[in-house]
Amino acid sequence: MDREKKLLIANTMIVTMARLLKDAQNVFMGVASNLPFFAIWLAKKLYNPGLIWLNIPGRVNPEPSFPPLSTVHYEIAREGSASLTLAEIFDMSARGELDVAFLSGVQIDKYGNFNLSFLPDEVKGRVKIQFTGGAGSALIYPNSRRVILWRTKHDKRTLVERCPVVTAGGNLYRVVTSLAVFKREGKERLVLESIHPYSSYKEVAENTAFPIHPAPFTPPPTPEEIALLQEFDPEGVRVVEFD
Amino acid sequence: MDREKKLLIANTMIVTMARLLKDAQNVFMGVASNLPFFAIWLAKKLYNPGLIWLNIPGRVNPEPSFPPLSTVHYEIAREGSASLTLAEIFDMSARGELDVAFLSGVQIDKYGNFNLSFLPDEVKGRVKIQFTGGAGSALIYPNSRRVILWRTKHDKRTLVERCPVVTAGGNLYRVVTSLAVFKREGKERLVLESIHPYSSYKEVAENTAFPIHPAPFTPPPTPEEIALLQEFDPEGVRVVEFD
Amino acid sequence: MGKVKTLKEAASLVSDGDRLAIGGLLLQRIPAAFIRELARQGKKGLKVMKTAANYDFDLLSFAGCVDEIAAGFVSFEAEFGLAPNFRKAVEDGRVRFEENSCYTVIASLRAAAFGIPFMPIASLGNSYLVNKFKEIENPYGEGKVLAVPAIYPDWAVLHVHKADEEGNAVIYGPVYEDLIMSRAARNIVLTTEKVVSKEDIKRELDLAVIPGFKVRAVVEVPGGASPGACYPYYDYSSEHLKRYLSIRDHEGLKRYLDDVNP
Amino acid sequence: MGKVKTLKEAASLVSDGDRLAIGGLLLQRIPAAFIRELARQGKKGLKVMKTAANYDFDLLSFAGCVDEIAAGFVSFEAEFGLAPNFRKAVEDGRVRFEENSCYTVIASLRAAAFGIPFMPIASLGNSYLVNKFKEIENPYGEGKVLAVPAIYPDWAVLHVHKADEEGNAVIYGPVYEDLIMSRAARNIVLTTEKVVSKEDIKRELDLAVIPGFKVRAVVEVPGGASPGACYPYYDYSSEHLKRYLSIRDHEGLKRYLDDVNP
Repeated sequence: MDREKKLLIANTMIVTMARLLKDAQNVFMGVASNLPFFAIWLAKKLYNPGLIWLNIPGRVNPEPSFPPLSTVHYEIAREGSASLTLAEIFDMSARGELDVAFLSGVQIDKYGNFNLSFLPDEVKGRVKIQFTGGAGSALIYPNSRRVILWRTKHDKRTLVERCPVVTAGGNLYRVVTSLAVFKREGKERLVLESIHPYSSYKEVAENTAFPIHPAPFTPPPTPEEIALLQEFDPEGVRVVEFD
Repeated sequence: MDREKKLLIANTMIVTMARLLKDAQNVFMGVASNLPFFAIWLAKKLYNPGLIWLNIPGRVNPEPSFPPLSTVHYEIAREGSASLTLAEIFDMSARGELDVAFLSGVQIDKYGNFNLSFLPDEVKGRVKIQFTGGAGSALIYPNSRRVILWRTKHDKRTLVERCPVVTAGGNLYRVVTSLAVFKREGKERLVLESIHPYSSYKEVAENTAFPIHPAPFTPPPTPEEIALLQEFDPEGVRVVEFD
Repeated sequence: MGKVKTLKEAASLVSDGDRLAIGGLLLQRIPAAFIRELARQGKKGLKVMKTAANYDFDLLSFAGCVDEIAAGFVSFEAEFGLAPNFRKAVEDGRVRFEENSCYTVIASLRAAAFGIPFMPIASLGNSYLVNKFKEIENPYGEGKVLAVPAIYPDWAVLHVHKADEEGNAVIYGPVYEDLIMSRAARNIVLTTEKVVSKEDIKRELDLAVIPGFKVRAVVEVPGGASPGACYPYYDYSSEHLKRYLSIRDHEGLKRYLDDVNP
Repeated sequence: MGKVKTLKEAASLVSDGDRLAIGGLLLQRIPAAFIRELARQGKKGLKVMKTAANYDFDLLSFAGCVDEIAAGFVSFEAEFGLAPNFRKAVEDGRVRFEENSCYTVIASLRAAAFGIPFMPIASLGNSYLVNKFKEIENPYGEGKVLAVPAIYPDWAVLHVHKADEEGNAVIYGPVYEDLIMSRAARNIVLTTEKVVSKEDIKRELDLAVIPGFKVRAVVEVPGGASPGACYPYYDYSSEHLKRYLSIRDHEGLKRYLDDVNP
């Protein structure tokens, strides 16, 4: 994929996620959360300056001067308004005080459950492919008010009918992929909410392992949104997870 | 009681308790622990410099430059070797890592149980006299390895046959009063271990509500011990609890 | 609406019957000025909790503001003796004293802070306090374990050294149970020696342990812990405490509350 | 005998089969030099735990030192991809990966730190992890609560900014799970950027959160978190990490361990 295309996808995903935070009270991003980092940063700049940004290094409302490659980088701990440890953020979630959280899965199924644990070898009854583990998601997903799942890939191996192992499930708000946005119908199944402008219903349908219905296009990033991201991230850290 | 007599009693009690700490790994003093404060200070000076001094302000091994009237005074938090909160000291006790603790009771019975809670009005079924509450003692007494009870009074209202309310009981090591020292026989009853040199078996027996047997005299404070205490506490803070 | 308020405005946020966790310990860093304002406003039926208290709970008992006190220890130390108004209120049946171990107060607050309904605790031996709590089976081993229930205070009331306008606060020295109270409580009121800039808090971020988001009011009260101490700024005032302890009746208490500012 | 030791002496305190809680998080403030020394000494059968790990657990998996890994997440981030040697060891059945939520790792450590046999936790919803833990009745309300067992590490291995000769230590910035590990563990090993005087620790007593009394060894290793970062002293080294991740076999690993000092 060329760099232009990567930037287009990254910007669209970031902006889409940032706009979902317009009414958020607080938002948590965990490990390996490159795009959520930019989305929260942008939402605070443009839409919701009072948004409380929670993260693993444990500084409330960090003020990074550049986008680090790691989302537990100490640039995120350098400045902020107060300190709150990871354990205490989990406690907030357990108390029902966490509003929005970003999570991701290697597999996301039509129920909004995801798998970050492993692919089982059904025959041998053991682990066939080991993933990273779900980090805090088993707690965060059912106990936060709204969870935004994000994934830089969108194919039939990612958007699956049913996860063979459920690492976490719970209070899904939106799924934002490289091609589209899903929401959940009631407490049940994912439905397509919008298709990113550079994609098509056909492309999304061909790359999703469960049935979908047509949907409008995702509103594209505005020039202002793009300019802010470009100024903050001239090196393109936000495309590092795109192949 | 004249000041000379108060100093004699205070010094004897402090020195006796300090000598009990010769092999202590760590020792905790709680609220309102005037004499234990001096005992620990003296033990670290003379007998056991490696002794770890734990306290409510939460500085490990404080280095007070004067003896404060309150044992949660911030002079005890001004210097030290590290910080450890009260909650964490309780946790140490729960884990079985607390070696020696000083506790006190308004009533101490022949089983080594004490009452710091209240005197019940048996007829009306309610509180007749409210004491201070047992602070952390209900945890500390059964979970620390060795508990030293101390009491600046010794009379039949203090050394009772049986406490009507048991605030705490547990791993008694010694009871040090204004007149004598008790230890526990097995896990059962208090027996007199020594009588302070200025008192007598008769006086102790007349002021104890449970049976006792004769015992030798408590070794008196040495001139060195007294000189150190006097130098640290020329104002006589250590007699403040004596009437 | 900003969070920076007067003492009067902040105290009026507290409703009769609310449960309050009061910061500090004994005479150290208590929100004394706020306590006096609660008394001036004639609050009723408050439930208060803390590990070890004296001036604050004694005054609230005296003023008839509290129904229930949960604590491990309520007394002054050495030179000031016991807490006379607390004792009298309990002995007269005007205040229910839920004696706890300081440890069980902490365990109840931890359970609330962790969002779990109860906290298993270590043995309390043969203490009568055992009867206040329930036992549960240990699913991972032999025997039973005592458990204390979560207690969620409506308010944590804390006196801090510095806070910014959003309620992000720095505490120096011993934090006592202030942190766990701030996590367990639904809302926080801060009195602070000084309202400072965000930049000032930032310079000591490792000590900025109270985030502002549950803080509903920040009140600048220099000397707000007095007659208690606020390390390392000032020590407790024996003179003030002796004056307080000499008050004999409600008229005297009213004069005291009128005189002492704030 | 003093506590200040060489890396070799300190690592030799760890026995085959011991359970280790490893401080820091991902590439932040990991005791990397100590981890390498464990590998050099050919430890076997270690059980390691942490919320989120990469270099440390990947290297111990590669070197065949660990039997069991308990963690919520084991992977590098963005530029470095997954943890290849960890994955291979698990997929080959050489290492048992006890997947936890980061939260349940913390809960198990908290239970140990509090001296209680288990810790009730919030719901894990429909996660498969639920099956790893037992349910208990809530004695104070309706329904059941999930509980995780206490885990007492034999060692907490932490890299800190400063420690004195007795092991009293100061950490700047995020403490991650280091504190709770130090309370839960039976013994502590510290590697430190610098061994400092008692007076130096005293100047920052509010940040001196590791008391020395369970510390068995203090090892001065400037840069001891490398290739990880040690805020605010140094960032992680991409070059070093890429070199490590390019190692393909045990001979390469041996060369790497010989080369990197310490």
